[in-house]
Amino acid sequence: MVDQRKPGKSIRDTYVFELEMSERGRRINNLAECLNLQENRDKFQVDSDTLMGQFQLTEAERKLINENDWLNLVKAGGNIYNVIRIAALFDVGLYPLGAQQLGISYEEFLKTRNEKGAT
Amino acid sequence: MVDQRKPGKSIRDTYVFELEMSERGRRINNLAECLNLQENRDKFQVDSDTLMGQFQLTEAERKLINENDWLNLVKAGGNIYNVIRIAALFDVGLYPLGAQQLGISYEEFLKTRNEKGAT
Amino acid sequence: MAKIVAGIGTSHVPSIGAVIDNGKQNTPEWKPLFDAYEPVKTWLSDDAKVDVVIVIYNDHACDFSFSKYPTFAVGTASEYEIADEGFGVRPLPSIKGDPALSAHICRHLVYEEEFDITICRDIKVEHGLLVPMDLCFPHQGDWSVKVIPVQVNVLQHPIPTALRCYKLGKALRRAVESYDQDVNVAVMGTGGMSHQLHGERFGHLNTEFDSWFLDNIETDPEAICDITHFDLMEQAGAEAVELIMWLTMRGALTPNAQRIHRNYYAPMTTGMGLITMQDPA
Amino acid sequence: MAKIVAGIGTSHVPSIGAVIDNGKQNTPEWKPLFDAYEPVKTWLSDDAKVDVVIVIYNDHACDFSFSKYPTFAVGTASEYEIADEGFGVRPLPSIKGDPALSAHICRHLVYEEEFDITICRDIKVEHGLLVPMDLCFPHQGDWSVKVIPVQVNVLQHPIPTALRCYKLGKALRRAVESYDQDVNVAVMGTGGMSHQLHGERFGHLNTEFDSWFLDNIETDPEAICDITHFDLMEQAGAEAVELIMWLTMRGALTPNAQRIHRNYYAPMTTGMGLITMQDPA
Ligand SMILES: [Fe+3]
Ligand SMILES: [Fe+3]
Repeated sequence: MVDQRKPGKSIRDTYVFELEMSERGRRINNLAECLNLQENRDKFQVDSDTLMGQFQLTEAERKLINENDWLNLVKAGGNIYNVIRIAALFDVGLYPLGAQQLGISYEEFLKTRNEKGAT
Repeated sequence: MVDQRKPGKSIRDTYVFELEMSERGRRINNLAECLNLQENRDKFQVDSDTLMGQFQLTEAERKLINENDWLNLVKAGGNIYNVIRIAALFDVGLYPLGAQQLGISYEEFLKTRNEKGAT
Repeated sequence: MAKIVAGIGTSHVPSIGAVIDNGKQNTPEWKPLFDAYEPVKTWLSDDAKVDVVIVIYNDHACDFSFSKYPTFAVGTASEYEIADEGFGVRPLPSIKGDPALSAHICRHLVYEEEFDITICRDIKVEHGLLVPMDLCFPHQGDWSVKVIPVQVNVLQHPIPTALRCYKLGKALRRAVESYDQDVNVAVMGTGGMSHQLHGERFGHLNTEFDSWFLDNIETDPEAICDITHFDLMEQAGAEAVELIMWLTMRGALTPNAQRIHRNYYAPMTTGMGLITMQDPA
Repeated sequence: MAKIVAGIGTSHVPSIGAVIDNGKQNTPEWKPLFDAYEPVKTWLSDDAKVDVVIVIYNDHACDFSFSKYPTFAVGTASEYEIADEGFGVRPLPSIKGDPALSAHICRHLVYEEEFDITICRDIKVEHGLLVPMDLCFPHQGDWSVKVIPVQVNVLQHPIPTALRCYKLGKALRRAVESYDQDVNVAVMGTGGMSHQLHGERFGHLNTEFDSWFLDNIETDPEAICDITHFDLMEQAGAEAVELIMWLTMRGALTPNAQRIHRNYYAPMTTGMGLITMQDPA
């Protein structure tokens, strides 16, 4: 059996969703899961604080969401697919979300792509 | 590997909870699962038909429950632990439930036990 | 390094929880059962000095739904809530977990052992786990040990084979022995013994089978691994198939492990068995 | 008797679903992708005559919760609802299942193969399964084939090893071949290819790796089985670890299976690969 783990080694700029990350992000991920219902997306739009309270999000976690700080939401344990789901509530799609994580503008990001029309 | 299956063979008076039983009993089992919340047990006591309706129980399934026909509820795909949970709503405990499945009175059943005080 | 210091096989009959909550342990009907666990409690705390218990148990359609039903599920939480099984929540302190050891076990099972576990961030624990804890470990305010819950499908067939459960025990032993903290681990296999709760065969008991099982779990567990679910259910009752979980405990010990305690009591509808074992020093 | 008539490896990029729903398949940016699937569709329906597809896919934190997260999950339903992934429900007919074949596969995997699957009475299916179905099978009113969903943990580490996924394919083949109905089965491995969606490495693409992978999935899958998750993620991006699911498809075919179609397109952030294979007649 190949050893999957490389203790002490890490991949640059990558936050592998390990069990410890999943535990740290439990509140963020629970919130995101509920967004698979339109009813809860509507609740978020009307009163996001109440919905975030239902899932016991900390002040720091709410701030990351309210400030659309996607990169730090990932670092706080938000699974990327859940962060995408939360970003959608702010009308932020995958590519703008990616550009923000890279720290560049959406336009700059598109320039790095092979077929920028395929969004 | 030992073959777990004995095609064509069955154990007398036993209804093994196979995948097909689980599928057949999905409505009964879904109802029973919700009874792990006090709130839903209260709902059942106030208006059992509405709660059973929420889980799309058929007329025949509702009849089995209303008539406390535990044996046929098992045969209809109710997992035994879920049937116990439903019977509790009618103040029917495990041993009376068992006696009824055996088709004898609770007193008769107790006579067959080693320490009938250990209920 | 962590090591396995004790193996326990015990029934998890739910009425035991009610007896404890109502303080009826000393009634003539229940005293024979509870008395048997007194030396076990002392042995586990004073001799084996258990820090963590891996509890092999099954949920009874309570916190695990047939909607998505795992073969083996392992908890990774720091705390496990007491479940409401449909009759209210028992007055027990919540169960403490050991997330670091849990995570190590999950990685070991998936990466090294080819066990395809379901990894559970959240489990509400019910009588399958709580009754054995009640019987074997004290709780004054809080529990004296941490727990790793390992939940097994013994309800919805296809359930794992007896042999697979035994192999899980061997894999858990290797997981524990590769953990770099000084932790004393007990492995507890729960459930059974002979009983059937459904159908016109309700109340079926087979004390002869239970006696054979208690003999063989000690001296020849591989003989039990050869039993089919069909034969186990036919002999000991459909719900007695839970006994395959004792094999996981036995697999976690060495073949020549020694028995320390043994008890058997069958007052009503379930054979209540107890065995404790330990590897030679 | 049932048999495996086709293997398909394909990416399942969610934007493809939106392109289809908006009828943009013929725009210059998307035509190269969709054109590649036209001969595949014809081949699957007219040559391979597929009745049932076993789709190896992953849910993206949609219908499966990190609360209890399975390594491998198999669906047993007669119908699978289209999930709302957080953006509304796509206008697709619900997916049809094959409960009898599903039950046979579950029994075979648990009893004969020591795969500890989570058995799912209910699954809502999302883009991981739907995009490959969209691309390979027509649906006018209803789908032309039945589906057995096999959901794999590629999100929360520890995830299964590449080798374990390959072995699952071999086990699925034996399951299919021991099924006593005349059913033509395709196995589809989905996900990848190179992509990373999170962190400051967003947008990482490695077309060289993707090309190596497409070569080897065809001719030397065991070389891929030797890759660690770490190396796969480092080379192809963290989310590219989905590619281990292609190995399940490959394991379900014989070693000397022949490639029929191959395509590759990487317009934005994900390498979109396609391969189809078939055992020699
Ligand atoms: Fe039990
Ligand atoms: Fe994906």
